[in-house]
Amino acid sequence: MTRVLVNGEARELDQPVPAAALRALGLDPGRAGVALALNGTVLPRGQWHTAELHDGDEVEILTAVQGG
Amino acid sequence: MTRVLVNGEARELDQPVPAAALRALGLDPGRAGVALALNGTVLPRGQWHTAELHDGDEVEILTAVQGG
Amino acid sequence: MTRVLVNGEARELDQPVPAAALRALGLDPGRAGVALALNGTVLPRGQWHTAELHDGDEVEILTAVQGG
Amino acid sequence: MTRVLVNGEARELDQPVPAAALRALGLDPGRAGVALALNGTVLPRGQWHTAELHDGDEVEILTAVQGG
Amino acid sequence: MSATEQATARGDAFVIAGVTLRSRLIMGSGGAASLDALEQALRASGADLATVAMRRVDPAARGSVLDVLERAGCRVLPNTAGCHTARDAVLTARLAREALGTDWVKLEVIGDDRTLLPDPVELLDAAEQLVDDGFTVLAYTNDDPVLAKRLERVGCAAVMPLGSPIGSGAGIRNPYNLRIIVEAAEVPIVLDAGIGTASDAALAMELGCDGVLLASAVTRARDPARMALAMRHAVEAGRLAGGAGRIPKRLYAEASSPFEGMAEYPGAP
Amino acid sequence: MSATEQATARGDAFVIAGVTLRSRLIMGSGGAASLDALEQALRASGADLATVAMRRVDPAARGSVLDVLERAGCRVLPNTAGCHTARDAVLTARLAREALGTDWVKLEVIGDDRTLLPDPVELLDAAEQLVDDGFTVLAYTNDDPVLAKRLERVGCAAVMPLGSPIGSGAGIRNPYNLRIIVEAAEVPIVLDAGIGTASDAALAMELGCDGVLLASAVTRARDPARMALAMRHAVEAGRLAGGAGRIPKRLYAEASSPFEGMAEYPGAP
Amino acid sequence: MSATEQATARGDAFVIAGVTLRSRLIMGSGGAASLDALEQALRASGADLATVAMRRVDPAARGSVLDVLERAGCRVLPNTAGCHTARDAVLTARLAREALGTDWVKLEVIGDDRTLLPDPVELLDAAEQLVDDGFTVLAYTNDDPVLAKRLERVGCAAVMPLGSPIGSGAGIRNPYNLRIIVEAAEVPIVLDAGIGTASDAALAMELGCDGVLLASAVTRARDPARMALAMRHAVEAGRLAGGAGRIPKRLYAEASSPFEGMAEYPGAP
Amino acid sequence: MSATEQATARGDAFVIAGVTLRSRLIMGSGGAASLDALEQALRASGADLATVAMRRVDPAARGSVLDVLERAGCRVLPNTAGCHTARDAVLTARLAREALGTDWVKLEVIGDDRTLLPDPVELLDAAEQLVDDGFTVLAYTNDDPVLAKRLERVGCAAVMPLGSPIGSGAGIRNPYNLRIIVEAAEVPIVLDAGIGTASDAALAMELGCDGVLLASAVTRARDPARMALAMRHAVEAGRLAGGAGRIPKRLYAEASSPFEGMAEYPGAP
Repeated sequence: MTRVLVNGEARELDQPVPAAALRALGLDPGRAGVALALNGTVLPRGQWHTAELHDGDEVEILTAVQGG
Repeated sequence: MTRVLVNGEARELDQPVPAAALRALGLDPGRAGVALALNGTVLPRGQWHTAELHDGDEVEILTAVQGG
Repeated sequence: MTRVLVNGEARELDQPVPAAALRALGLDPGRAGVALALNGTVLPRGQWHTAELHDGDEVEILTAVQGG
Repeated sequence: MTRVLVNGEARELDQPVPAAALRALGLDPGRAGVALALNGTVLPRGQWHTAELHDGDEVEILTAVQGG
Repeated sequence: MSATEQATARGDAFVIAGVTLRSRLIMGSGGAASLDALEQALRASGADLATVAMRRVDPAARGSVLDVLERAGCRVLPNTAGCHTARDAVLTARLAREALGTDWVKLEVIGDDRTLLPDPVELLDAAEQLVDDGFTVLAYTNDDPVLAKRLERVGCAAVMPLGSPIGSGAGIRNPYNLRIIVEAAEVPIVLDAGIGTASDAALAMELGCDGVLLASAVTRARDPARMALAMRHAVEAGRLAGGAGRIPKRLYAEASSPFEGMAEYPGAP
Repeated sequence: MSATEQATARGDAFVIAGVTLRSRLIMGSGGAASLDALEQALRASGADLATVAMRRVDPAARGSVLDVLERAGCRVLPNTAGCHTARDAVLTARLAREALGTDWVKLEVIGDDRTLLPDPVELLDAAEQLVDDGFTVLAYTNDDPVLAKRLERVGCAAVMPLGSPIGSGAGIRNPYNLRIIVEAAEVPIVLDAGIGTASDAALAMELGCDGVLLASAVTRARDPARMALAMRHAVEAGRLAGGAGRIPKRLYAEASSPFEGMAEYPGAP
Repeated sequence: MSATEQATARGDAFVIAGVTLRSRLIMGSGGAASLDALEQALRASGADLATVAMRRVDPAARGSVLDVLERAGCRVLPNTAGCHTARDAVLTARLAREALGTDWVKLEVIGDDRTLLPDPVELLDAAEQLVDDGFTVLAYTNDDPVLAKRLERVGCAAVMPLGSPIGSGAGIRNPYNLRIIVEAAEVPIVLDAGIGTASDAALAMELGCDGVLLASAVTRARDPARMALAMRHAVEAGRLAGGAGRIPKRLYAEASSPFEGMAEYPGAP
Repeated sequence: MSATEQATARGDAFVIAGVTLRSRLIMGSGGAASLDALEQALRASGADLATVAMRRVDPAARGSVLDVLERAGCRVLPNTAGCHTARDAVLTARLAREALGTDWVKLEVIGDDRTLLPDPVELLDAAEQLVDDGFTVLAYTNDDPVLAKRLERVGCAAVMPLGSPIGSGAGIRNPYNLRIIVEAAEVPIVLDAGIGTASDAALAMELGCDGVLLASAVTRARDPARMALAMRHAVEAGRLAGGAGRIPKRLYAEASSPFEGMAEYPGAP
């Protein structure tokens, strides 16, 4: 298990990849309209299944909401 | 000849009736959109051929123009 | 007794003169800074001991107060 | 002779020191209320007789005027 | 369905003396460079009521403002512009009724030639006489709430306070007085005089006026038809906004994006 | 032909970074009570560009603001609302580009939470970084003409000064600064923030702004769709009026009825 | 020599009906929490004229406003506050003359209790009657230039237009009307009613008013004596500034430091 | 005891960087027709601090502004007027310190020659450098509350926002921003630039400014000494009024004469 922060909450991921972080929130990693930052840097969608996560990593998964 | 003021100008009328004042200006007394005051009182169109004018009478013949 | 209205209140005066109306309010008729209207007309001070009041007369006694 | 710019004008100084630049303008180097920059840096009054000027140096001599 | 049609469908009719007007913009016809320019401006404005002045007939005049109004679909509203006394205004109104077959009149009684402000005493006197004589009186007045109420009480069909002097283009100099007039009114209030540009007209409607009457702002603009169209939109905008329940004014901000859900990026300074 | 179509036909297109927008009204999507209310307001507004904020995904959320924008025919304009540093704003913009497939961004870098006014130094820094990174930057800024010009110079596609603080509804507090910004601008100027009612929007356009961006004025009004329609008319009104050559403002009157031809009635006192 | 003395020495006297007043600030005496507070405020104001109202004598009342005015060096100016008809105002003025031995009167004829605005018809009628009866009439009026001129013509010694409703503290809502009134006036114009703070009073004087009359702004302030002193300075400031030939207003800047003689430092980027 | 003495006695001192100034009016010395005119204006103003600019020495110049300041009892406050970069402003400040023996400086860094508005980035940079170098920095700035707070945070001794562009005489274009700046400030706020007349200066003080700095309004008035005296009164008036607890602004009236005790005259219609 990899222990990371996903949107500010501690999560244990079954796989050390970003896609697992999405699934941990109940989201389909293929879902459109979502972006992901790993430790303060944008991680393009193409790397969501390949980038390696480590314990303590901070993952932010954002989408568009009403605003502005 | 009857000498009257029509719209501020001295005119000699061939007939002592309001209709003659209109004709003096080159206007058809049957023309719509025109009203006439005799000595400061409205004279209805029905009296334009019958009312009697006297020397010194003041006739005002008005119509609508751009304004306001 | 003469029954009059003094400043809107019914009063019985012992004498039928304006001075009595002032006394009825506890005021010295010689007091400065006061004016009196009898039935809607100013009554000069010189007549306060001589003018005759009748039942139903309306007396207003005014003075200066803070205002404006 | 040392050729410098004093307040934007070419001057030939008889001595290669800032005090000579003041004198070239007809000013007493002891005069109060004046400051001097040499090549864009403030030169304290204490060095006006000792600092060495070279050809092409730019001297600005400022004082207070009405303003602001 | 256009905005105007929608507004009407909402039961938002503009009624003066029992007559429903489609447009809340009333046009003055003065100041146009030509009858052609006037006609284009009237058409662009969408107005269905327009003022005319009564003047000595000019036998040499070509074209008629009345024909222009008819082609543009506007009822005629004669005014008493230029009159300085109740007597002259009443006589002028009667001549207009005789000439034009309408008992509607925009009553003006001027008290000063430099400001063209109304004389309150003469105005009230004329209004009372004309109402008694059966006229439907739309009274041009200053922005005094007391005079506005007195005009209403003598029976004016509409009270038409100014924003600023006729033709000044200075907009609404005292919106507070307008607000006070509107709050107390039991007849339609039409902002008459002073409009310079579209935002002035929108503001008048937002303040609660039932309509706007303007002339110079359109007829003397560089492009009268374009300004007329601007005014049409502006009156509609102001009417809609005035009834939409605007947000309050605040000194400070009120965020429009949510605070919740902000990301927190590591390593921030 | 609608007024908007007429305006466009006149070559009066609203172009940002090479993209022609049909409407000069840009909507913010924040503050609406529901997505339904938002959709109705967007449709009534006629806008074809609307902002969204970027926030942590909420798995429980139902409905998507993006679907609403699509149904209403609006392109999406992500913002960086809530960011206080250039760094956070740049990262947020990049995430938005990744998520939404657009390189347009409404750049906000806030310097104070009470006023939500921008921090000029961070804003300029972020703008420069984003332009270098290929973004089309529409920069929300205060009404400082110097900062506006510097934002233009670093390559912002549009500069968007405020009228007053976000959500304050206080209108345009300093129209002179706006005028100065507009006179010097070589990119589109969009009034962003502070609009409270229709006349504010009309005024912004009359001052020469190329467009208006607003959210709270519509979404938090009692009747958002009605206010949206009001704003649509107001922006059109202001645009038309601004180009129609308004009459000058005067202290005194300028008669709109002719002096010539006044009747003279005998017996006047 | 104080500023006031200097001003007077310059031939800048404030004269109403032949009486020279030392101060251009006239005080109303209403609204003070106590006669003591009133006295302190009057002293701090420097006023030498103050209004009183006429009311039914209250036998239980302690202290007299007349004594306070005398101690503070103020002449008494009775008003007709509360009167709604010419008849009542004329009677009240006559009672005041009888009671106080002065033929000066501040004429008020109210047309509406919510705004306390004057009724123009009744006001003019009362003014004419009182002038005929030998009174020195200082007429409280609205800001209508036509009514102001008519009041002057019937013989009022001073015309006193409002800035905004009595006690509203809203300042001068229509400075343009005041300017117009002042430009045409041939008797002293005193701004009466609406002043809220010192800058309002200064502005009134800058607009050309000859004096300012106020009450609530001072008597209902948290610190009446301090506000009275503020008003004294403000009236003096406005009077001086109004006569000093102010600079014009510009959209852009006009440097106050010279361009000539700027240093040029080498190596600038 | 003068009003100023009273104010000081109340513990109402005006202190910048530990120095107590007697007057809250700071004068700029630019724009006067002659040194004589300047001296009279400075004396009339009562100021004890006045700015000067630093320029290339002119050997032909007669008289010295420094002598004038000394005779008028004013400390000298050199400015950096005309500088467009932090570098030039810092160098100018250092030259002023060397020439005048003061570490006080009015910091100006201009971003645009037409408006003379400050460049926020360069200004902040210069302020930080000068504070680090031991200067007492009074920073001329725009009316942006965020920039004002940042200037305070880098250690400016006073923050001096403008009312409107230098020399424009346009007064305070955005009083809301000033209010926001004042509410958040922990150093003295001095309104600097834009004052046109006395009521502007009074308003600045009422908004809570600690002082006012002006030049053109006095030096370019037709009668500089008279305007200087006006400004002295105005600053005092505004300061007193700002602390006196003004009455609130209302839409409607609030009677200042009592309702109780009104006479009722018989026979009223």
